[in-house]
Amino acid sequence: MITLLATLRFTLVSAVQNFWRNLAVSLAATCTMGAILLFIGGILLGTHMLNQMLTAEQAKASNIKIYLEDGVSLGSIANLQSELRADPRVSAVHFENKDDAAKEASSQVENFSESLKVLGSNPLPASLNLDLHRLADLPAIDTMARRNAIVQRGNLATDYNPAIIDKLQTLITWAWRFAVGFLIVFGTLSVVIIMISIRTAVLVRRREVEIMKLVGATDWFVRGPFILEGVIGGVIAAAISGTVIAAAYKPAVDHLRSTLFFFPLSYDGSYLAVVALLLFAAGIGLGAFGSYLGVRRFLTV
Amino acid sequence: MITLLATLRFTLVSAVQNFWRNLAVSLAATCTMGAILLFIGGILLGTHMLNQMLTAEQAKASNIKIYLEDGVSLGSIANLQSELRADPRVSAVHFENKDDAAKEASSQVENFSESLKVLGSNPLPASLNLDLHRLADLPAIDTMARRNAIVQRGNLATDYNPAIIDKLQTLITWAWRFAVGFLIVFGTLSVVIIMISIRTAVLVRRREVEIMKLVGATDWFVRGPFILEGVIGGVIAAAISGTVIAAAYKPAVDHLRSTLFFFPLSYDGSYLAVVALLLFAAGIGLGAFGSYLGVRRFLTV
Amino acid sequence: MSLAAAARPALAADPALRPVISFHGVGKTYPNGTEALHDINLSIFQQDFVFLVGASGAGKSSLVRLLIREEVSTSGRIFVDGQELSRMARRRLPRLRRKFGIVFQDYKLLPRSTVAQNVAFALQVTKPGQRHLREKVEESLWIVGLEDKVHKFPDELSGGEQQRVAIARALVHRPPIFVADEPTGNLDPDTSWGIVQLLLQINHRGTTVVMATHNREVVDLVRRRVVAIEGGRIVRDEAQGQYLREGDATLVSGGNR
Amino acid sequence: MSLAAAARPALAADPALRPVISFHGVGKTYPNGTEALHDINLSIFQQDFVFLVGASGAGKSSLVRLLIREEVSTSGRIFVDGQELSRMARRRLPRLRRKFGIVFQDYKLLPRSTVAQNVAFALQVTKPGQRHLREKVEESLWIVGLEDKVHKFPDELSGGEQQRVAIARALVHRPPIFVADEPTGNLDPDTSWGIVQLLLQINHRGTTVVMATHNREVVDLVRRRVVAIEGGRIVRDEAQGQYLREGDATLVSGGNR
Ligand SMILES: Nc1ncnc2c1ncn2[C@@H]1O[C@H](COP(=O)(O)OP(=O)(O)OP(=O)(O)O)[C@@H](O)[C@H]1O
Ligand SMILES: Nc1ncnc2c1ncn2[C@@H]1O[C@H](COP(=O)(O)OP(=O)(O)OP(=O)(O)O)[C@@H](O)[C@H]1O
Ligand SMILES: [Mg+2]
Ligand SMILES: [Mg+2]
Repeated sequence: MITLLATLRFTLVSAVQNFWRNLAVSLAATCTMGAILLFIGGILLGTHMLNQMLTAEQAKASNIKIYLEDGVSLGSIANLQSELRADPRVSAVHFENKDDAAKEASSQVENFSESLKVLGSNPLPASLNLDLHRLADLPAIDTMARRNAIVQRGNLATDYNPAIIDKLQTLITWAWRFAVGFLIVFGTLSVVIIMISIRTAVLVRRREVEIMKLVGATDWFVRGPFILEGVIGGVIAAAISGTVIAAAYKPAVDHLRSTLFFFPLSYDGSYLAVVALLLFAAGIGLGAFGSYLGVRRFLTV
Repeated sequence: MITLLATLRFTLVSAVQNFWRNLAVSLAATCTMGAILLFIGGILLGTHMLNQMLTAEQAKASNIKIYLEDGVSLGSIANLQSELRADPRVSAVHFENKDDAAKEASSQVENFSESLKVLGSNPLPASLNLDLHRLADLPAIDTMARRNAIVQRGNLATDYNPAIIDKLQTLITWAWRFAVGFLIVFGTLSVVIIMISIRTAVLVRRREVEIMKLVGATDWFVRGPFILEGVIGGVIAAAISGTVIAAAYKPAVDHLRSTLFFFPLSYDGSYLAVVALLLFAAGIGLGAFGSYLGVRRFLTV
Repeated sequence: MSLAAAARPALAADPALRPVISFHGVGKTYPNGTEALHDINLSIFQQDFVFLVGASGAGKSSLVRLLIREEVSTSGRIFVDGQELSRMARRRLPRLRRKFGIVFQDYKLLPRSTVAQNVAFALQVTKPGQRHLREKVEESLWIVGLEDKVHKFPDELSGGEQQRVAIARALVHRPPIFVADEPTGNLDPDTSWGIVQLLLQINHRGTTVVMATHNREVVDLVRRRVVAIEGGRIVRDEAQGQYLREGDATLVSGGNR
Repeated sequence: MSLAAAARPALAADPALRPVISFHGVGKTYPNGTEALHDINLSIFQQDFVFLVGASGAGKSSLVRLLIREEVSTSGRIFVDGQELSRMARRRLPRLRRKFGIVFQDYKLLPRSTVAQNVAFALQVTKPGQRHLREKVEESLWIVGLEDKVHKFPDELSGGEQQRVAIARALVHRPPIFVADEPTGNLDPDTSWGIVQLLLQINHRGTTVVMATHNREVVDLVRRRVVAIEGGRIVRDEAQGQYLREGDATLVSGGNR
């Protein structure tokens, strides 16, 4: 028991001392790690923002207009409307009658209202505007709508345009692939860089490790301080990068929102907490694992 | 002369030997540098692609439709047309008569052709469609067009919409700011990381530098091999990252173009050459400067 | 056969008198091809005081390195306290090394630890949980005359002071076997003599002492067992310092090696 | 005043007989507060052969370090070849150091260069563009008896072999002043004596030799000027080895420091 405590005390004291005495190298490793954690955190937050944006864009894009036959009863329209509302894939249903359609058309097309007056009657159909939860459900809803009797026949039954939807979905898939790929490449790279920098730092202490072993120290006695030192570095790195990210997140969101007002961003404090936790876990893990690998090869004496 | 040659030979031999004997540390520094150069190169190419895309989008967006009064003579239209063609800000002018306008409208608006038939006459105006070189010239062209007698009076003289144009321009400005900011942050970070890794590598040789100085070596005699070693590392790093980027560029462009066909990307070999040159310059510069800074502090013996 | 080596084999059956250290036909060839030791046979008993002598490059340090298993022999067998070294598992090495107090020829001090930390470290490693750590460290440093250098770093010490820190570190845990590789090379005659007196004392109290040395005066005056190595072979193993008398002739003739 | 120091001042006006090295009231206090040297006055003339003796920690190495300006004195003035060291510009240090051949107490070999490269390096630094580099290096290594270790690395050598590489490196450019700090600490008596014979030879040919040593035999047998340092002060400066006779008494009484 006393032995264990003494060893623990030795480990802690050595680790802190080594960190201080080797401040240049320690700070080098810590800074590298901090920079990498900063990037990882930044990417995590960035993908989160991207996710927010894409979700909102998807919601915007995933609506479909179902054109109704002229002269169907309001009751059957209400029936269809409530049926659609009950569908779990549909988030909102909005009825647009022929007058609304004409108003919208004249706001978009030059001289349309004049033409209408001349025409005497309104050729535009009434419609049900649906908002869906997921873009991917559009084709199914389209097929379903076409089967209903009160819906217009033929090509123009809905305004669903598979080509545009496909493009949008491709874009979203690609954005995600980019983010994930970037994260993987960068994560691997960061582990390598950290291992290298810690190994270089340990190289300086190679002689010390050998001496300790020759005097009779066990592997864990030698390793302990180094691993703890790595953990200290990792915690500092995580603290620094976490602080920077936390401090920068809100202003970034506010700024982006005010400047690029068409991006639907919001500040997500709970996600920030998750990111901070991840950073600390990554810092501790990387520091400890890197030190472990770094010392290992010199322990063979 | 013999002295100089002997010293140069010594420098070269030492540099290569040091690089080999210290392969672990040398490769660490080289890899770090290579990774950073890879990123810098990637960002350079990425911004270039972005630039291509934005330029194309700008070209697409920077057109204006000038609505003409009904019944003006073809001569005066041709006059205006040639006048606009002579303007250096305008890249193309295309005349659209009333029939073309009706055709376009009916392809966009449901039941429009029916309405037209009922109406008997075509209420849509003829127009001149202009493509401009730069988005920023739109307001000026708009103002100019409104002064011409054959152009329709009032709000509808052109289809120029300042709000949308502003949004697009904000987006472009922001995309550029992001790219440049990323480049600056990453560039600074990379210099720091390289300095740190080289300094750590030199730390291992601190004793050697001191011994050399005590035996009577001049600062440059000691520095020479280290700087050359840094340059060797830089060249290798540049070669690796350059090769990777060159190999990845064409497939990336092809792939992006085939998948995201609405992005107007093209393979730009001359820009790739510029990037490769920049990478080599950066590798040599970073390697030499980093080594210089790294050795400097140990030379005070 | 020398006196020392010849006197004991009959008693080897008695476990108390089994050699603490024994080499049986040991050879060592370094990876670069240098054959440092050939067919070394040597038995060292408890409370022995053995001088290892021989020219520069004879193989003294190599023998010491084999003993603490810093290097592994390429042939033959080495026993320490009845354990065969070449078959020992790596994880049991610490326990082996804790039996020794070792003064390395190049000292092997931790460069970034103070004198006190260097000594305390060895004590902590060999006797974890030891009480009165500080007192024991200070006593050990006082014995080698470095009580006023406790908080200095190795590179703030003179060559001889560093050597004495190495000696203090090897003594601090009162090891059963004390092995010193040229421990007086950077010490003036008076200080050297003090160290040797100290070793004689601990030997008297039961510690086995093996000391590689070039110090002719010491070998001559102490008059203990002398093992002479030449070109990696044991050429003499004698209980007393005949080495000196032969050497004298060479010294006066002053040959260039 | 000793014989050596007293004999010359009258001739100091003659530039040929101006001291090569002179210390005037030199003191050295290290940054950590240790006062290593006090009021050192010393003149060394061309072709002098001077032993620096003194207990461990007396200040011998500190004096050598001041001489090659590895350290700067904190008081007094030091002249080498008429140049004052403390006022010397940093960029002129290489030229100063090339005048010396130096054997450091801890050898200071380049760990990642072979024996031959270590020696060749010193020659290239001190005499750039030297011809027959390889021959000169090999000759120098042959003199110290290391012709068969040319392509080994320092950590593949025994302690004494490393020390001899350091000696070879210091000799290879035939320096006008040879300074050695305990150059025989890890050498057996025969090899030591060979080295001393070598130094006597080069001294005879005109080289000034300064040698810090604990080797009583050598000091006694060579019978040259002995400068004794104690606690950072010069306590004796004599032309012949009276040191030994006094020392003998101490050796026999064998005090613990
Ligand atoms: N690590 C090594 N690798 C290769 N050869 C070595 C190594 N260590 C020593 N040698 C060689 O082995 C031989 C014996 O060396 P050792 O160090 O045992 O000599 P020593 O008796 O201790 O000499 P010294 O008195 O000079 O210290 C020498 O020729 C030396 O060059
Ligand atoms: N770099 C240093 N920093 C601080 N103090 C030092 C330094 N080097 C030596 N000293 C101290 O200065 C004093 C003289 O040391 P020096 O190395 O000159 O002794 P020395 O005569 O060479 O001894 P030895 O025979 O043991 O080598 C000693 O007390 C030593 O502790
Ligand atoms: Mg040895
Ligand atoms: Mg000294």
